[in-house]
Amino acid sequence: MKELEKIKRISIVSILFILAVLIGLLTYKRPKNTYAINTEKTLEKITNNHFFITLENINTPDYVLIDVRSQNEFEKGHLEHAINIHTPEILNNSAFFKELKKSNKIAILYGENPQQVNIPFLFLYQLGYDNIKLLTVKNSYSQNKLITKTCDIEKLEADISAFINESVKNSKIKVTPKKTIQPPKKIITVQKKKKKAPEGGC
Amino acid sequence: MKIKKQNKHLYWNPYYGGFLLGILIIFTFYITGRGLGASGAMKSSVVAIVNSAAPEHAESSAYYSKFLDDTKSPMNNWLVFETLGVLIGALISGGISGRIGWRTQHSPKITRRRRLIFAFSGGILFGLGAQIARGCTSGAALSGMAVLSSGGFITMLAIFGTAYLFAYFFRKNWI
Amino acid sequence: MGPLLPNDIIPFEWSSIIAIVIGIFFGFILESSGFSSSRKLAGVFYGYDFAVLKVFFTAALVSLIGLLYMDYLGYVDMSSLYVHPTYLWAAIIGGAIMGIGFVAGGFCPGTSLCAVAIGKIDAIVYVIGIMVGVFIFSELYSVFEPIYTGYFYGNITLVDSLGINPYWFVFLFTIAAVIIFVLVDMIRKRVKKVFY
Amino acid sequence: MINRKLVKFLSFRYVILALLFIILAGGLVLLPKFEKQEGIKPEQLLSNIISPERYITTDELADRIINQDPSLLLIDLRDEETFKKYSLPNAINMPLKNLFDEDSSAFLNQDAYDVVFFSNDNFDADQAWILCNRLDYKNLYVLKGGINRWFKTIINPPHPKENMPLEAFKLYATRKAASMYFGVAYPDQVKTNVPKRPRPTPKKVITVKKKKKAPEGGC
Repeated sequence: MKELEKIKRISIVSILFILAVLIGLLTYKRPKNTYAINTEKTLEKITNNHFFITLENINTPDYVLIDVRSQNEFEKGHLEHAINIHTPEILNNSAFFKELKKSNKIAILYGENPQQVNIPFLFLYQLGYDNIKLLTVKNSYSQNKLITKTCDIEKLEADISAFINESVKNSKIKVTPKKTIQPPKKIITVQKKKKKAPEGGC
Repeated sequence: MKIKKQNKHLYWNPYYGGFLLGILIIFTFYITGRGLGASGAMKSSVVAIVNSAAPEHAESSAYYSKFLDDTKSPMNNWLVFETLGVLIGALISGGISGRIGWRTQHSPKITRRRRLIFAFSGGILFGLGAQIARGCTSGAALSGMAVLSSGGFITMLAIFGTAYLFAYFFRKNWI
Repeated sequence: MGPLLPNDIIPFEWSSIIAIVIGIFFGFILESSGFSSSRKLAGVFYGYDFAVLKVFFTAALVSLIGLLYMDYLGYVDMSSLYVHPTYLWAAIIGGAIMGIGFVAGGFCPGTSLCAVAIGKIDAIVYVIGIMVGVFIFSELYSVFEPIYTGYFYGNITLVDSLGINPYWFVFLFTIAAVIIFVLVDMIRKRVKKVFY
Repeated sequence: MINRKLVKFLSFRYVILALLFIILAGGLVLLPKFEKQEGIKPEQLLSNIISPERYITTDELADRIINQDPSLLLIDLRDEETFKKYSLPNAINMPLKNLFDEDSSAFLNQDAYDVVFFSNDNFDADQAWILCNRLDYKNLYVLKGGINRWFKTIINPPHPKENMPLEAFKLYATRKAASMYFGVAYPDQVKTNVPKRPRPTPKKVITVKKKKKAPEGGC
């Protein structure tokens, strides 16, 4: 078995292979901030338990208030000893959030209204900081003094169908209840042509 | 001429060959997302032959119709091109080391005819088995193992297992 | 970037040219590592030349390690690669028949093509045999249908079926392979030399 | 003599190669694990969610519904009974809990339609939008203010006072017309409400063939 003696080439090739792997590993820079949970888990978490907190019980010591509005709005008026982190700068001070998480303080985000806070809240949540809560509060100014009123989220304010029926009832002329034209039920053709699955086989 | 004659049987170090084959499989998966293959090409050629010989039979039978679509001929398939490449590659390598020549390689103990008969019957068995397991050694086993497919591992174990079991019966052909 | 063709990084027209290029390398490597001679192939079963085993396991390991590193570094996305489907009994029965065919014929389809390229008549007969085998299968498809389509477990990998960590599996597999190579060399020394 | 030394040297070289190989495979095990990164990069996601151009106003939406815009797809994220009580015409009910269910991904991950998320106000809608944007789904929109604003502006438009500019009156007129389309009747509708003969919308039956292109092949 002469060919077993010929080792020169196999050594060169294996060393090249190991070098390639080492270079790949050394030049590999771990992305600075990474997601901690994937989308299904996030969805499941945010729909099951609630992260809302009301104005009354925010003065316990290990709560840190964070204002997500912009700098000048923060100057105009903010809740006492709140820290201002404008939404676009969240990623820059992720060290601050990491340190918060280590000292397991709860960060309470608040802004002009809950909808505006929802964006940084969900973003931080996916990055793995699950020690955050959302202050359901609406801030407004009157004579440059901040008024914060608690408001609730996702509450249907008016029963629209009742309003429509009532308006139809009390309109004088007998209006044949115009069946709102239902355009044909939209059935959608879905061509998942984004990525051709690689067919294969022997 | 002497040198060419002398290194007719000088093959590569198997680890070197295995290494390059591994690199090639990585390259194939990286570029095309699929592994190598061989028996798929023979299947396409059989389908093409049957389709040209008896089109209506091919349409009706459950198995052929799976591979017939009128847009492109069954031969226009990734594996057929790859098999073409294999032939060319082997020709080049054979040419370099002077192994090209019409001959039948058989162990001195058995006759040429017996070797051809066994080759033919082995081919039939292999063709049958490759269709059932949807892959041959290079398609299912090698490419399957590269992506840790359990089907690939099972096929590889089955092939080498039974081959070792039945090696005793065919030993006169080889040793 | 993951598999380039399915992600349309390389336009799809290139796939057949790439196939030919890959085939050329495949044929070249197989032929030069000696797989065009059936007696060298059969050596793995009779102990006088374990080239098949060495090439096979080294190739599987190198590609596995390489793909796992590339998957870790994000160059390729393992989940979008083609995984051979697992039809349990089809794999076992098909593998058994192929095993016997391998021992009897001495070739597998890939290596038989290499042998055909360098003019081996038994390889040509072998390839015709494969075609006949395929023909038989497709004619008697109704007989093989239950095995062919039964016991389908999807395109699962060992990670799904055995629940193991792929990195550990590769590590143990490498150690096992090295041990096998050492054993195989010992066996080869003891077995009667066969010149082919 | 040389041969034996050569063999010893060769086997030594093989030992090194084998060791290198095992270390290489072992290296895989020692690599630090991290959660498989799903979706687009965080920096990219942040810049997407800050920009407000994902919002669609209620007037714009009403206009598109009235013109029966074929490429519009409304997804109601509220739960079952509020959806039954009232919802926008032709909206598909997909409570936020099962946003990523099997059949619902067919509606999200496609670029044939403009998908508009809406809920009571745009809290749940924003959350759904952020998750879908992370998965890089295309042309998704959120109804600004949700159903509450829809009620306040379209169904029951506030009557502009005298000192308001002309646009306010024009806006009120269009909104009132829109509300009529949506079924609200006004007492001062003197002339009989001539039923607006709807343009016969072409019967469009497109079947949902959600056939994930399975990798065929095999040998």
